[in-house]
Amino acid sequence: MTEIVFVLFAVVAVGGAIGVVVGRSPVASLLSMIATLASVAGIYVLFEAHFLAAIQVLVYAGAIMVLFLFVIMLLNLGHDYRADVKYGLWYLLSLVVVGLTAGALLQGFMGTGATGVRGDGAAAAAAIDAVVAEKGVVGAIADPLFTDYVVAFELTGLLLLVAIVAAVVLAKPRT
Amino acid sequence: MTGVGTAESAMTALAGVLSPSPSAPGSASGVAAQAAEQWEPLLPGLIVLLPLLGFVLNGILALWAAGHSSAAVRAGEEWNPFAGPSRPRTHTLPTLIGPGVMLLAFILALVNFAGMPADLHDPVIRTYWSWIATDTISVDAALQLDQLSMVMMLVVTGVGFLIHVFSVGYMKDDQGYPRYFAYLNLFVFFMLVLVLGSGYATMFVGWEGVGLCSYLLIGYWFSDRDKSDAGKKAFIVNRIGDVGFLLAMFLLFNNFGTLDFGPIFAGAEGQLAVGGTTVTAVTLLLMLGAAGKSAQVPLHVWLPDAMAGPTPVSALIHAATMVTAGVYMVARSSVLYALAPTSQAVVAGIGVLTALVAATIAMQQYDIKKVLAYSTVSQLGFMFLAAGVGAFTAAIFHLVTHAFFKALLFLGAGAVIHSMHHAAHHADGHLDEQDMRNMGGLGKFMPVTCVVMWIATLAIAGIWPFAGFFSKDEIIWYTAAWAGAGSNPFGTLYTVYWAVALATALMTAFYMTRLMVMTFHGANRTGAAGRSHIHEAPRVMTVPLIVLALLSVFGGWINVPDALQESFAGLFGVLPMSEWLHHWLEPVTHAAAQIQIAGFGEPAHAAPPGGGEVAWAMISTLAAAVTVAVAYRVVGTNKYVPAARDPGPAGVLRRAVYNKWYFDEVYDSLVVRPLLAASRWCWKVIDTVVIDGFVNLTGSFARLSGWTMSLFQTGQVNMYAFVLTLGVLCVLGAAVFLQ
Amino acid sequence: MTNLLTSLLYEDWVLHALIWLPAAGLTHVLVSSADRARHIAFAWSALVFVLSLGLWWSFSPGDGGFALESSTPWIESWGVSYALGIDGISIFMVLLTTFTSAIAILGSFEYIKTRRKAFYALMLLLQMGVVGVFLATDIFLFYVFFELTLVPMYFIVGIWGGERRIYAAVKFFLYTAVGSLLMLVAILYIYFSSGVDSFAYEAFLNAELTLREQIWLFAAFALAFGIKVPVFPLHTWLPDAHVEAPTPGSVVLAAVLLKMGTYGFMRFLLPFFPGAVQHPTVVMVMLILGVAGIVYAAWVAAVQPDAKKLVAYTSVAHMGFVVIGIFALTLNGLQGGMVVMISHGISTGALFLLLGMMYERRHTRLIEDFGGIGRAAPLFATAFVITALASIGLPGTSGFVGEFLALLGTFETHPVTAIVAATGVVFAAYYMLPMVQRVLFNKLDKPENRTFPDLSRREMVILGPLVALMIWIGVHPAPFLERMEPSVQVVLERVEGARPVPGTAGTPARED
Amino acid sequence: MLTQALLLSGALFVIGTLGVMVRRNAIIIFLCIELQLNAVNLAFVALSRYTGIEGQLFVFFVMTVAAAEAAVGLAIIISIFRHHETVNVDKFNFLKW
Repeated sequence: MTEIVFVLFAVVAVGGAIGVVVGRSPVASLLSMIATLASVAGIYVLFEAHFLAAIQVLVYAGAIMVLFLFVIMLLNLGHDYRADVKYGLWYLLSLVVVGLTAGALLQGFMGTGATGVRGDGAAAAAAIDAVVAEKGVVGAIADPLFTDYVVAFELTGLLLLVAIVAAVVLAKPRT
Repeated sequence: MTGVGTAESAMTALAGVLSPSPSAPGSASGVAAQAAEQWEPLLPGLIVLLPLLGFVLNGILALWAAGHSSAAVRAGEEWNPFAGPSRPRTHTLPTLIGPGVMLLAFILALVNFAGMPADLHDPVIRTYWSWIATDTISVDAALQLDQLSMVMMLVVTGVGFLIHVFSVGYMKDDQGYPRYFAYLNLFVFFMLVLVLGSGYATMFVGWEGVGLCSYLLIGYWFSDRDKSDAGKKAFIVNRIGDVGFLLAMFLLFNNFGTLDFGPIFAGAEGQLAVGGTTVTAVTLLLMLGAAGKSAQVPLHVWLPDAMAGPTPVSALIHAATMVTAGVYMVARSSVLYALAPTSQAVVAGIGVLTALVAATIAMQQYDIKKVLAYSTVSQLGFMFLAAGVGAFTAAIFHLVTHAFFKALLFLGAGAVIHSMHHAAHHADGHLDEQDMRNMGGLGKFMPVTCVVMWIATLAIAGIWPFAGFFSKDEIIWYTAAWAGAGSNPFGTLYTVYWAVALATALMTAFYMTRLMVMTFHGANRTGAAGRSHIHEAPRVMTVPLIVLALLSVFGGWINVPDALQESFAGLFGVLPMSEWLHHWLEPVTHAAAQIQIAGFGEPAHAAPPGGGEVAWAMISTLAAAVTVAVAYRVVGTNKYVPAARDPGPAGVLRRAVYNKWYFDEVYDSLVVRPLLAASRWCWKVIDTVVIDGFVNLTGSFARLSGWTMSLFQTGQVNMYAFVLTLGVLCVLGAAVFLQ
Repeated sequence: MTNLLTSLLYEDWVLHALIWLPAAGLTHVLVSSADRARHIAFAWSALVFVLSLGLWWSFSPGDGGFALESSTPWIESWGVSYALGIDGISIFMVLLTTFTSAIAILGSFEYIKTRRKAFYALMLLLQMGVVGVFLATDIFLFYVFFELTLVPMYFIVGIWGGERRIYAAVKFFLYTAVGSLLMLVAILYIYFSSGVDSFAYEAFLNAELTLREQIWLFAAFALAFGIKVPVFPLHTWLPDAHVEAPTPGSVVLAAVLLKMGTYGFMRFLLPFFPGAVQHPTVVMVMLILGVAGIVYAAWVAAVQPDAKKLVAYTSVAHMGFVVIGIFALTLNGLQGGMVVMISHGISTGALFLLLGMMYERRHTRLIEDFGGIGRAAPLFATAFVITALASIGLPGTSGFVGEFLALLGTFETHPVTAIVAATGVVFAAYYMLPMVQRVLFNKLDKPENRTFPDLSRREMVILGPLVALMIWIGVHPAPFLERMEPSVQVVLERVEGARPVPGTAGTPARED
Repeated sequence: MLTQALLLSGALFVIGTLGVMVRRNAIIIFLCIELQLNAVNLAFVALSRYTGIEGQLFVFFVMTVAAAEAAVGLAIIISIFRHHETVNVDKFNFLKW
């Protein structure tokens, strides 16, 4: 059952991704992107990362993509698909490089795959599940976030603050 | 604090000079050491220190005076060296200090001379402080008094004093007066260090020091390009010789572990084989040094140019003292030379060749100082001939007499030039004040100068009973005597030397007479305008001339050969000091004489072809007299014209001689120009192209690679992504496929 | 004097003070106003110099090992410590550094007009670095200071230099960096391969190295120090750096920075790799390079139109004497090399100061733009002539003692080398005298030279001690020679393997 | 399932890369970068099942950074658009040497 769901989500995700790249207009790309994000969120659920799945949908697919959409609309961007995609030799070259990269990744994953991962899969999964059972989905993430990784967390907060200020400053028209 | 340290060491040095610590003279025999202890020289350090003191005081005055004249220069005044004393007070003190310290030094030297016991066998050494001392070498700042250095000290301080006095008059109008005396005093200081130094290293200090003073004094009128060129040339050529001296010192040090005279001469016979490579190399290298300092072929080229200096300087440095330092050094190293017959033959050969070459050139010069310069070179050649044939006493003897009569000749020429200079000031158009073609008939105007110079001329020509007769005759005779010595391997060569020396002696008589005639006799060629300003030199200049003239007459009597004593040459036994110098120098030279006799056998006393010593003495003085007479007639009948109208000598040979056998030209094209070209090539090609080219190439390579990479930086995000991915691909590929 | 110093506990703090006082001065300069920067910098450097002078009395040669040693762990896990010490070799280098730094700062008062705070801060930083180089007895610390000197010099040339200053600064930096990076590799190789767990000097002395290793490591060290010296043919950065550097930069560069190279030869190269140093080919190569430097640099110097470049090339020639003196591996040679180092620092430093004065007055360095200066400025001319004579090694000046001993020492073991090198004596006259003549002598035919001002009082204060030192060392070098002798002897005996270095169990080279 | 998830992550990543390379519209390039980030997030989440909860924490951080990046990036795009009336990246290549 899980495999079938996974394959479904995977197909949607890849299709969405391709849609982003070949989308005729920014809005089309954006919608494809939302599809991808949603299906990746679904896959998160399959990996028992419920909290992240929620965040993915709420923040990513919701907030950030809406922000993109606003910008696209604000700028009233385009219907100029021909000019938007670099065809010709460049496209071919990019395909070659990307294909080679894909091949290398494939080789890497197929060659080592899960067996290349250090650690005991079942034990780690069991440990996570135990923590989730004990503290709840949010608590399982929140606990290390506010203890071991609190400095990084705070720094991230600072980063966001800086980003907000920067965005305001940059986007504000010069008067 | 450093200043304190310097002052401290200066105080130590000063204290050392005033109360020196006596030290055992070398490792020589203890008996003689006792004899030496009996005699306590009087303040030998002060003799050396006095001229240095004069230098310091005059130097301060010179800087003070120069400050004033430079203010005038800055104010835009034209510099005229003979503008006369702008401030007479810059003259008073140097006049007192310069000759004053010399007089004191000379008196001290005389006192020491009087007190020196005749039987002093080992030199008295006074050590002041340890100069260069490491674990293996120890060079002391020490003075050594023995018979040889005593003679030299007397000549240097005595003749030096007279020339200082003469300078007071000669340099009267010069603005650099204090500077002149500062240099002159410094020169005497270094010269005394040279002759009194107790080892080769100490001697070398004086050796290079006098070279420095020579450089400064030749280029004394440094605003004149030619004059400062001449100074530079003198210094560089001298330094070529100095390299020889340095290397000789190194060789000696390697063999003896010391550079002091005492141990080296005492151990030389035991440690060095007769005619061995080491001793031959040492002596030849020393000869290179001597050739540089004493202007021997092929390093003689600087001395004629050195005439650019003030004439008293030429008299003191380039005739009487510094240039004879080479002879002194060879005589000092007599033991080493005696051990190296080959070197001796080379030294004598160089000497005789120099004598001949210089004499030929002197015969065709018009510049009065150039004639005297080449005459000096030639006479130095005689001294080296003497040293080369082992007649070290004769060499020193000729050195002494030459100091008298050549100083006299130069000072006389100085008086002439001084007078001509005034004439030139008033002459119509340019008048070369040193060109003899512009002179003639000066005897009428300058009788004293004329007479004393004739005395010097007769002395140098070797006419009995003047000083030069005895000394030159002794050299020529010794050459013949050693040529005929039983087992001299270079006997034939020595005979040739003897013949050439004899011929050269006659040439000397000729060119000196020519000089006298052209200058003082015949019709005057100065021109009417200038003629009225020719006058006799002031007394401050003529008195030293007269003193030197007396010395030129009687100076030779200190060493009348025994063989001649009872003949005409010794006034049939009247002269009391038969072979006095010979006996006086005996302690210094006898070791060499012993070695030489052991090697060559006794000198053949009747050796000169055709008779004994008396006969040859008569023949040579007669020949010289005849030459003087003939030259007087021949030159007197020549019609000379003033330099401005004279086309110069005609004929290939005459021109070659006039141009000094083209030595300068040959050096210029064989040494100077190639060296400059090589230097320029090194700079422009090796430094700039090869080395820097390589360096810049590496830099360019880095730049090129950077530029190539920067081509990817188009500013286009797509391109960046592409390159980035390419990089990722490389890393990933390497990680995946190359495991 | 000694009692006074002891009562001040002088020996406990002096070495640290010599390094950190310039740093304090640097801070002071940075917080002060630009107008007062030069006085403050001079005051600090003078203070350092006065403090360093006490070493002259407090240091006693002893057995030639380090005196006033102190060591504090710095990076313990690597075995790095802040270890200082002084011996008969470094004492003179330290004194030379403190002395010439103060003189150079005093000499820059009129020369430096822009960014004065930064300049004097960098000068003090440079002083700190150089003193550190000479005092460090920990290889890591030494390397840090060695590299530290690069930075201020780079900026001094690059900011206050002449027209081609950027080229010169970059060339100087890259040349030197190439060498010192290779040396770093060599240092790390010794550290890792020979199992020493410390960067202490003694630990490196004890490192066991095969002959083959020694030769390779020798090459790396020799390249680093050889570039600093500079040894022919690695010298081309020097003329450019000198020509472009401002006067005080040139003075410090010539007087002390070059000495770091030859000091490195004596301090590290010889004791660390005795096997390689005794290898005949290695010695031959170094001697040939030294002699080539003497003759070649003299030739090239002689045809330079730029007076400063000429003097820069003479530095190469002088340092050639040091190189042959060192690699002759005789006591006289090494001591002679030391004296040449001191003498060159003084005389060439003075020459650069004099050229700087000429430049301040006339804004040109071309020899042909001068002539007859002796008429207009007699005091200047006198100082110039004395300095030039000291530079070409006239007896009675410092140059002679050094060259004489170096040549003598070389002649003991390598006569042919010494013979060729001795011709450098002639070539010294060949390059120096024409320059002196064309600047000071000849006709005063250029109107702008007529108003050439003579030495000011400040300039006399600068040149006076230098001239006095030249003559002092020339006349009475014994205090210098006797202080350095035991330490030089230690180096020599280490090379000869006759005696282990005091306080350590020296290990002669293992043969392959 | 890990291998499949990683393959999917790789696929999303290369597709995103291709998008960055061939599109000119700055906003779409941005979207493609977000796509790449998501691909990495996916790998993190998948691996967290095998190595521990930290993988999920990293995803959290990546999302935050992505949000910040989106905010600043979009602001820049707006700013550029204001000056140049375009979001075509070929037109604004002024950040080069």
